[in-house]
This record gives sequence, C-alpha cells and structure tokens, in this order.
Amino acid sequence: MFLIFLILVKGISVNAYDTPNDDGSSVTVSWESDIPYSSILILRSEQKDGVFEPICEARVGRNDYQDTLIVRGTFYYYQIKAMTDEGEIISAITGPTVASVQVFNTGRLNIFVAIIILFAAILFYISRAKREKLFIRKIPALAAMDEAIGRATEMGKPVLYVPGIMDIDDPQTIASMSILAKVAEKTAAYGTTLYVPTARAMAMSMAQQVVKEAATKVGRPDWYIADNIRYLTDDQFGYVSGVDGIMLREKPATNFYLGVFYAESLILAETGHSTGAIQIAGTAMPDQLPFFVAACDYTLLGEELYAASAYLSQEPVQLGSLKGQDLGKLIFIFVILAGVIAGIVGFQGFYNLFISVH
Amino acid sequence: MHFFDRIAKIDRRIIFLLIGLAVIIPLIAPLGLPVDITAPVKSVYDRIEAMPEGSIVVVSIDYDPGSEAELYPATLAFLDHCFRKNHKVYMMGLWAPGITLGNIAFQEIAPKYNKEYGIDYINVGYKPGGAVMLLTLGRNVADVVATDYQGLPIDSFPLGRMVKNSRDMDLVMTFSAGDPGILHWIIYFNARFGTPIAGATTAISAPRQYPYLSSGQLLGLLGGLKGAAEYETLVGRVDRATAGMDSQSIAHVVIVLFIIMGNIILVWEHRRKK
Amino acid sequence: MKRTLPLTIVLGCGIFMLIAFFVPVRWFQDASQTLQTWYLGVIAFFVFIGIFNLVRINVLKIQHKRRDWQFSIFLLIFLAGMLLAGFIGGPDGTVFLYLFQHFQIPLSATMFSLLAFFVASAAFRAFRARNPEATLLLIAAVLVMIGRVPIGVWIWKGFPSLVEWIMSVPNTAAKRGIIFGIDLGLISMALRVILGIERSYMGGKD
Amino acid sequence: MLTTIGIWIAAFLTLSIYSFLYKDNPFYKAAEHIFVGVSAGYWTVYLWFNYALPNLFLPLFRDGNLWYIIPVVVGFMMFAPLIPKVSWLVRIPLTFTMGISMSLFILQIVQGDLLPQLQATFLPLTGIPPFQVFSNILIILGVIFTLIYFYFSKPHKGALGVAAKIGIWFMMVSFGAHFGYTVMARISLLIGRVFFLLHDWLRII
Repeated sequence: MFLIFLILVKGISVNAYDTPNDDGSSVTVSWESDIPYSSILILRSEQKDGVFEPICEARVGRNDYQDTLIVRGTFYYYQIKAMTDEGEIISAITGPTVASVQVFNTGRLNIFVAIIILFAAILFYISRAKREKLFIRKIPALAAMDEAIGRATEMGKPVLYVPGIMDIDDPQTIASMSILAKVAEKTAAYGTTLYVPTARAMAMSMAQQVVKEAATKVGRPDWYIADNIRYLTDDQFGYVSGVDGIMLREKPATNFYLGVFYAESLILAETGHSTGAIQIAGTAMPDQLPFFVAACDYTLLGEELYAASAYLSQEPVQLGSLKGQDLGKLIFIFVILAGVIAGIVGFQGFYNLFISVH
Repeated sequence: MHFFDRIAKIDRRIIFLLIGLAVIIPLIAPLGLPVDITAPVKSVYDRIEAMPEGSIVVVSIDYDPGSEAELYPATLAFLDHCFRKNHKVYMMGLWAPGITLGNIAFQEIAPKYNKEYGIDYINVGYKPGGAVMLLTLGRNVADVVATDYQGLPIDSFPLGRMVKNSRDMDLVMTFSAGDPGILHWIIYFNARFGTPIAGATTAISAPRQYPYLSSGQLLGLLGGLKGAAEYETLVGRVDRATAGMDSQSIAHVVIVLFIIMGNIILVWEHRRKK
Repeated sequence: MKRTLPLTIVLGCGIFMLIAFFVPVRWFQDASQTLQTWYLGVIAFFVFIGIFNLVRINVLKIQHKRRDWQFSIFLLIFLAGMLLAGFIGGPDGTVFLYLFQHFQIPLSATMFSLLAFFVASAAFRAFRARNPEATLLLIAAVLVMIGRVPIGVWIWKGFPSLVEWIMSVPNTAAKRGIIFGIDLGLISMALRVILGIERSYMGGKD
Repeated sequence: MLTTIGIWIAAFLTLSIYSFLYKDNPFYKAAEHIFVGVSAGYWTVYLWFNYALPNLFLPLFRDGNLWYIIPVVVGFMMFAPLIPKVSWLVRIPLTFTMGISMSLFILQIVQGDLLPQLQATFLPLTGIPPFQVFSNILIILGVIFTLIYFYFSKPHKGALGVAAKIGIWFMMVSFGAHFGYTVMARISLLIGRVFFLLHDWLRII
C-alpha cells in the first residue's frame, strides 16, 4: 500500500499528441512530474518495443516539446527520462501518435468570427449608404471651421493647413485630405490665401490636386497657386522649423493641424498660439491629443478625425463605414455587459471565448 | 502697465532660463528626496527575482539616442539585476541605433559580474520589419537570426544555440521609445505566442500601456526616468536616474507654477473685460 | 491598367494573407512568409525615396542660392560622410560608430530635449482652462506631474497611490475606449483599401 | 584621446542647439543641418544593410533566386514619379505593401487588441473589497461612455448626451495624465543632456 502511494506521488507521466492547428509537421510531447528534476530527455521510437533513441534534452521549467523531426504519416512512440536527485526516473511509453494536416486553424475560430462580423457590419452599411442618406451627428470642431476661415478673411490674413507628417498611405493622412478639400473650397470661395506645407513629396502632389479641384469646383481656378502647397523636407525637425517659419512670417489667422503628429505637435501648437491664430487640430495619435486639447481652440479627438472627413465629404463609402464602425461599438458595449453579467453568475465559458490559442 | 500685463508679456527666454536652472541646480546640489516604488515596476523586479537561475531573458533595445536619457539608465539597472540573478540575456533591437546603445550597456555591466559573451549574454543585432519580423521570430528564430551583431554565426555561441523559438524565451523585456516597440511585442508576440512581456517605456508612451497592464498582456512597466529610478532603488544601485529625480521634481514644480500663473492671468483678463 | 493592376495587387495580397492566417497548410505558410520577406525589402525603398528627396531639395537650394543655402552644404557633407563611412567600413565600422556616437547621439537627444523648454513656455502661455474639459485636463495633469516625482511623496504620502489609481482606473477606461474606436476605424479603412473601395491614396485621376 | 575629442564635439553641438533658445543663429542652423545630414546617412546605411540587402539583394545575387527580381523591380518603382510618363508605376509598390500590411493589421488588431481588451473589461463585481468594486464599475462605465462619445449615428441629446459628456470627462482625465507624463519625458531628456554636460564634459558632478 505504501509502495503504490509512493509511485503515484513520485511519478512522471508523459503524453504525446498531434500538434493541433499545424500543417502536420510536428508532434507535441508534454509531461508532468511530481519531483524536481535537473533535466529531461525525450526518447522516441517507431515501434512500441523497439529501441528508443534520445531526440532532445529539454530545459528545466519546460513541460512540453514540439518534435518537428518527423515524417508525416509515420506512427511514433515516446518516453521521457528525468534526471533527479534520486537518480533517473523513466516514464511509461505513450503512443502511437501520428501528425496530420489541419486545413483550418480552429484555435483562431474566434478571430475568424470577429473579423467576419466586423467586415459584414461595415460592408452592409457601405452598400446601404449608396442607396439612402445616412445620418452623422454634428461635430463641434467642424462648425468652428467656417467661423475660423471667415475670421481669417475678415482680417485679410492667410490660412495654414498642416496635413501631418506621414505619407498618403496612412489612413489619417487620407482623412486629412478630404477635410483639406473642404477647407480649400471655403478659402477659394472667399479668396483667402491657403498654405499647405507637407513633409512628403507624394503628399504634396496629392494636396495640390485636391486644392486645385476644390478651386475649380467653386469656380475660382485662378485662385489656385501651386507654390503655396510646398514640400519642405522629410525630416521631422526640419519640417517643423519650416512650418514655424511660415507662421512667424505670414502670421496666418487660422491654423489647421489634421493628420499624424508626433513630438512636433507641441512646438506647432505653442508657436501658433503665440502668433494669436485660431487653431483647429485633430489626430488619432493618442499621445499627442493632450497638447492639442490644451493649446488649441478646437480638437478632433481620435476617431472624430475620420468622422469629420465622412461628415464633410458626405461620400457614401465613408458614411457607410462610419455607420458600420458604430454598429461595432454597439456590439462591443453589449459584449462587455454580457461579460460582466457572465462574471457575476459565474459563467467562465463566455470568458474563454475571447482567448485565442497560442 | 498692470503687474499681470507685464507678467503675461514676459519674454519667453526668462521662462527658458528658469527651467534650465530648475534642472541644473539640483544636479549640483542634490536634495536627496526618497524614491517611492510603484506596483508596475515592482512586478518586473519580482519576476526577475522569482525566475530560476539560467532563465533566458530577451532584452529588446527599441529606442534611439533621442530617448537615451530616459531608457538607458533603466537598461543598465535591468541588466545589472539579470546578471546578478545569473539569468542569460539575449539582446536584440527593433531600432537600428539601439544595438550600439545596448552594447555600451553590456560593456558597463557584464565585467562587474564576470559574464562572458556568447555564454551569458549575446547581442543578435538589429531586427527590422516590426510586426512581420516578430511573428517569424517567435515561430523560428533561425529565420530571422543567422548571426550575432558582428556577423558571426549564431550557432557558434552556446546561448545562440539555446534559443530556437518563442518557447525558449522566459521573458521579453523591451525598452521602447515608440514604433515599432512595446505595442508590437504585446499585440503581435504575446498574442501569438503567449510569452510574457515586460517593458520600460518613455514617459510619453507609459499611460497608453495601462490598459495592457490591467489586462495582463503586459507583466510590468518602468515608465520614464522615474521608472528607472525606482528600479535602481529596488536593485540598490544609485545611479543617474536617481540623481536626476531631484531635478525632475523641481522642474515639475516650476511647470505647475507656470500653469497656475497662466490661469490666474486668464481669470484676471476675464474680470477686466467685464 | 494604371488602376486595375494596382487594385488587383492590393486585393490579391490582402485576401491571400488573411486566408493564410487561418490555414496551416505548408504551401500557404511558405508563400505568406515569402511575401512578408519581400515586403521587408520593399519598404526600405520608402525611406530611400525620402532621402533622395532630401538631397534633391538641398542641391536645388544651393544651386539657386536660396536663403540659408550655405547650411545645406553642411547637410550634404555630413550625409556623404556618413554614407562613405557606412558603405566602406560597414555599419559596425569604427568611423561610422564614432560619427554615430559623437554626432548623432548628442544632436538627436538635444533636439528632443528642446521640447522641455517649449513645454514650460507652453504651460505658461497656451495651457489655459478655457472650458470645463480643459480644466479637468489641467487638474489631472498637475496631479500626475506632482504625484509622479519624489517631491509629491514629500508633500503628501497618498500622492503615489492616487496617481496610480488615476492611471489604472479612469485613464485605462478612457484609453481602452479610444483604442476600440481607433481600432475599428483602422479595420474599416484597411478593409476598404484591400477591397479597392478606398483608393484616394493612389492620387491621380486615371 | 579620440573619445575626449568626441565628447568636446558632442558638447559643442549640444550647446549650439541650446543657443537657439536665446535666438535663432548660425550655430543652431549649422547643428540642425548636420543633424539632418547625419541621421539621413545613418538610416540609409542601416536600411541598406538590414532591410534591402538581406531580404532582396542577397537572395537574388548571392543565392541566385530569380523570384527576387520581382520585389527588387517593385522597390525601384518607388522612383517612378521622377519620370512623369510612368509615374503611375509608383502605385505598384504602394499597393503591394498596403495589401500585406493592411491584412496583417486587421488580424493582429483583432487577435492582439480587441479580443484581449474586451476580455479584460469583464471585471468581477462580486467577492472583492468595496473600493475595488467601485473602481471596476468605473472602468466598465468609463469604457462604455467613451465608446458612446465616439458613436456618430445619433445626435448627442438626452441620456446619450449625458453619457457622451461623461465619456469626455474620462478622456480629459486620461489626456491630463498623459500630459503630465509627456512633460516628465521632456524634462528627463533635458536632465540627460545636462548630466552629460556636467558629468562627461565638465566633470563637476
């Protein structure tokens, strides 16, 4: 009786199985030991009563090993040997195990489902937006835009538009360009000068095109001056000192900072404030929002930058995606509430749905 | 001219001067304010203490000279702790300039504990490619790491041979100044492979990490120079981070006074308009 | 051609990578790995073009003797020096590392540290409690600034725990909400780009 | 000796940049341009040796893998805008990289951000101390109200308006905290430079 007890306590058990969700290139060997060991030796054989060859020595602290040196379709048997203070301990043989191909990674099913839901929501509303007009709430900073441009016109001073320091493949720059189109329309209509310095060559050509089209649209093609939309330099600090120079020389009455910003946000907002300009900022860079909020008159917070671009352009695609994102947010809220309730009633299964297998 | 008017129009160079003095004077004449320890720093320290000797710590130097002031002292304190506990340090970097900085740190700490390159620590160099690279690294280290930073074959070093994939990494410690950095380690590496991630970040990116701390995706966090000073205190090495804390304190007080002064002027201007 | 080919590429690469994530079959994994390697190589060119533009603009500046053109000579000399050192001695060569350590490190660190002065002057001149929101922001900022440094503990023992609570409760909640919003925005933008619904980044009319 | 010269150069450049605080001057301008030149050179060298060479040119020229002609050609298309006639070719590298990065982005945002962050918000409200319950409720409500602020499909009136308003307050506290940390970071950098000047250069501390 005592002996049996000892074996049960001081045992080492091994288990081998086809590694889930792989292409059939490995077998996972896992073990449990009740006794501290200094090293583990993994042995393998193709026959249960054959010769077991060592294939790997595992480090302490690990309790599994992926055997990738296998032939797919071959059956394997495993056994492990642990070195302990009391000598070698050998486990029972486990097997046969065979590796096989999986076509779908079931460990990532929850990711798959989440993506499908989000895609469906966005695409559904995009297609609906093409048929009917979707509502987007007013965004306070945008109402201020007209007023700010009007003020510059009254004072006879220019408007400065900074589209961020990233290139046109960044979503924020894309959003900024559709806001620029509206700003350009307004300034062109009033005949107010508009400066757009950029930090990327491609952003410059896009901005030129956007502004030119806006001028034509309001019937003022003569207003457009290509030289006011200039590429300064790719370098962050070089760009900022260039923009600062424009602010100090031309003294614009209204500054827009919309797009991607890093450390330069503070320098821009501080200089702009010192020249007495009305400042409207917007970025989805959470790190830079505090400076804009504290030093600018109006700030588009995070996702509002995208919403503003949808609101102004009234393009079905943008409006529809925004609506789809809103549905996503509603789903999130319900999921959070459901999760909290599941916690209260002690339903762990709901919690586990959100874990993806490593 | 009213007093407040004159203050409001003060030359900003005077403000610059005051800030300069607030930093310089306490460095020359320290006050010796004690450093308090916060929970996210303690949990990094505790993990290093708790891991068995010989554990492999991946140290990723994801910053450049622009953030050296904040992150280099943390790097020193952390390496000191790892070597003292006889852990093995596997260094890499997501930012090119980080590798040089990491090597300078090794030169400063390793001799103190008689640690040998290739056995106790190694530097596998700059690994570009951000997310894509991390996903490959976790799956199969050899796909990304063929040599160490000097171009010597990785298999010629005992420590190089020990790290095959994410399962051989007991902890990843990133010293991160931005992008790519800590966020990549969390949402790509930890999510895909489950390896515990801890980090030291610039103070700017520290608040952004709190959601990940509370979700457990991030094990612990050293925020800015203060985080480094806390770690120095825990490890018992009084160095430049701790020395800087007095300046940090005084400069903060000066800036807070500026904010208060600015707002008193705002209130005063409002009153006068009425 | 000018539009269809690029749109086919973005659609093909995007959809393939999405599928490969869920399908552990070897062929898919290898192909997605190759595409990722190519991607790493190609993105280097994005920076090369930026540096090319930098050189071009400075050469033009010198040619036309625009304001401060003399300084552009410094820029080009040091750029050339760095390139020579790097391409002849390699990225771990002595000269390259020397330039890095004694030029790049101090310059870049000092440039960013200038912001300490600007933040002080902004604190005085620009950061005003104009409305309830800005007031709340400034109060939280002041609490964190004082509570996060040793002098805070000296003023009041409870400061560190108060700040830690602000960071891990209201800050975490708001950051998480913001992250959800931004993530949704990015996912929808990414989907539109892959499906070719969003194509403004290509610029041009044709 | 070389190191000493290096420290003197570094100190000179540091002071040149700080001279800008007094006023813009040739020393600052020179230091700024040197900075831009050095870092542009640095990045070119590093990207060449770490991105372009190992991922494109070595496989092509050393290993003779002809497939790698494709990405090399695609990479060079970045320069297409210099020739107006074929400038549209720049769209090929652009769409190629966007296709890859956008899809990876979607996958990782969902796996690494959305699912774990949602899960982390399922906070327990029972069996923990009262203050913890209060904090947890605050986090849950804070996340929900912030999300409501970013809900654009309905006007912010009535209950929705109140919720959105509370959402803003949460965000403002968070921005304030962030603000404080950013100030901290900038001051730390200044401390780093002053430490260098006083310790490494002047050796008075």
